[in-house]
Amino acid sequence: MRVRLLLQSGLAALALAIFIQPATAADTPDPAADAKAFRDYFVKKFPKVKLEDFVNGPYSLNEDMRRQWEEKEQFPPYEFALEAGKEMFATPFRNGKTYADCFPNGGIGIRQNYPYFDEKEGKVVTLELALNRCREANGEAPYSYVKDEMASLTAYMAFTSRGKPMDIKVPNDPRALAAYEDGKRYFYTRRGQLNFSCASCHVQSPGERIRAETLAPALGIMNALPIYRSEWSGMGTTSRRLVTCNSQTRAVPLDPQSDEYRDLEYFLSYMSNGLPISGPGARP
Amino acid sequence: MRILSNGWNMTLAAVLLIAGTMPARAASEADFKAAYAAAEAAEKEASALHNQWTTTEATLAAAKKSASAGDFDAALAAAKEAEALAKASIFQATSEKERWKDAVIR
Amino acid sequence: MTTDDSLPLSRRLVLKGAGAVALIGLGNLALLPMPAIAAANDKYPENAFKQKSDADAIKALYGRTAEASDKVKLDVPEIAENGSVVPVSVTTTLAGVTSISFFVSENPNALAASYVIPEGTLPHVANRLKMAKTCNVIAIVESEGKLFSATKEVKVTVGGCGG
Amino acid sequence: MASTIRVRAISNGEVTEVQALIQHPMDTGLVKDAKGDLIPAHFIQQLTFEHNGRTVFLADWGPAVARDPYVKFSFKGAAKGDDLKIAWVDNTGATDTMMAKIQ
Repeated sequence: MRVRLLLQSGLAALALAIFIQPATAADTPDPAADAKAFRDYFVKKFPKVKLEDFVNGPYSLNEDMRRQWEEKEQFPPYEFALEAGKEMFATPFRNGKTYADCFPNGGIGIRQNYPYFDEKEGKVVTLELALNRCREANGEAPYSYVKDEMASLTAYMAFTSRGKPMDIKVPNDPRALAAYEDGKRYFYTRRGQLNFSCASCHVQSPGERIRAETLAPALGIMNALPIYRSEWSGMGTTSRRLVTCNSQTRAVPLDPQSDEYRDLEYFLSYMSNGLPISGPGARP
Repeated sequence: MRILSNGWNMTLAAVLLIAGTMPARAASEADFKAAYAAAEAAEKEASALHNQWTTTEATLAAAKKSASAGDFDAALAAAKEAEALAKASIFQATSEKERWKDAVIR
Repeated sequence: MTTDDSLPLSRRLVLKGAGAVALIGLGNLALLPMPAIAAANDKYPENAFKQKSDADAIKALYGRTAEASDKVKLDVPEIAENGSVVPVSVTTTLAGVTSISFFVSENPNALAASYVIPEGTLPHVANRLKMAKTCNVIAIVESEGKLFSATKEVKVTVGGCGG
Repeated sequence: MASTIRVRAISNGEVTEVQALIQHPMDTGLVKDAKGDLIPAHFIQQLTFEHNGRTVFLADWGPAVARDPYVKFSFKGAAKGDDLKIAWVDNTGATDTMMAKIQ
């Protein structure tokens, strides 16, 4: 009986939705216009926050937490992951090659270009995916996307790009535009029993608190990854952050580096174009 | 501390939590099996839509646990609730198919 | 092992390196009601770390009670970013500081950390502590044989929307 | 194994400011792991800093000190280029020492 009641109320709401003037989603996605609107929204919402400071997430919006953060930054907890990453980056694989051979410019100072759209494959390639592909191409076992080894590598690569503006490209290729749009869809779609989308927290309520934590603005949210979270007392890759965000809204997470997550990272990174890379970061 | 409010969706989810239990007739294993199968089918559909809920999974597991302990009343109730949760997650996926565009920053 | 005879035989314990501590009679020992179990020796204060409440821990560590003093500047966050990493630091203008300790009143064991401040070391310490829940952080400074304290409450709760 | 101690000691001629970060779990013994068993207590108990054989700072720590512990203090009487010896011992008896140069 309860289930039928539910469906009736749902259908009523759906009917109502149709009468609302249908969203004027342009047919072909226009990333540049989206990015401009996205940025203007946050700059208008937080006029006092300097544009490049948005990459510091909650610390750009809360004074008390910023002080705690600045104090920690003197000797940050991600120091060990950074040094481990540097060492791993230099240690050759069994076949003598190193990560430097897989990446442009030897992997130094290139994090800001990831994720990029691979025209040959027709798919978005993120830094974490590229690192594991490099390992497999050189006969090494891939790392888990949510564990420390991957976080150390991406921490080091992010560190070598600190300060460089995020530079994500969406080529005028229908597949790239589709991937971008898929990421946008994921970002704004409500999920989980708590019925939140990424936007519910990071667009609608940045600066507000969920208990002890202050919500980070979506603008520049990718720039600080990977992050050392006091909550995990350990490093967190982009994949680990997306998986935990899902489970917090009681949605069953997808596999790390699945299409939706990579497209989401593609969309969100594009929104932060021009903002400096500040990874690896320390967060509550 | 402002609690995040998000309209009728929240009440929809809350209503589901207070799923009523079955009338007094003792549930048999067959009742449970049927309800469990229905719940699993709904959950499979939610999985196809990439929109499962962790609470559905937990309730399914609880149903199976009660069943193995022989408590079919509890197992049946849990299976019913799991089905309702799975159906709600399916409804969420379908209703959000277009509605997400309303939230996009323009 | 060079001995530090350059140090004036002041009223505090003369500190040696890893060697046995030579407890030289304190000038005004007679004045102190209790023998000065100054924390300024090298032995790990096992017993003090076992005490539950901050009062018992202070007594076990120093053998006497402290009086609040605004000369002890305790710097703690109003709301801890995360209970497992709470930056806490203390500095003081008091002279002749020999020991600084931190207590978290409602942790399973109140004493969190205790520092020996030898001659020539400045009386300020910063560290990161764990806090079980919202409660008082107490900093104790032992200056010229007397104890001074500062107390502040730190709010601690978990983060996230509890998925 | 690289040292677990990271130190930054900077002298301005008169006062040397020392910051140390140590890689250590600092387990309290009260936390359960994923399988539900208690993770045994494993924390640094004593950390000493020595300059020219003289202890300039000594820390007695309990399990309430944060994971990967950090401490900052300053002391007088050292000059650029001097050595600063850092050593810790934990409740299992494990130790690590390191010699740092004062910048």
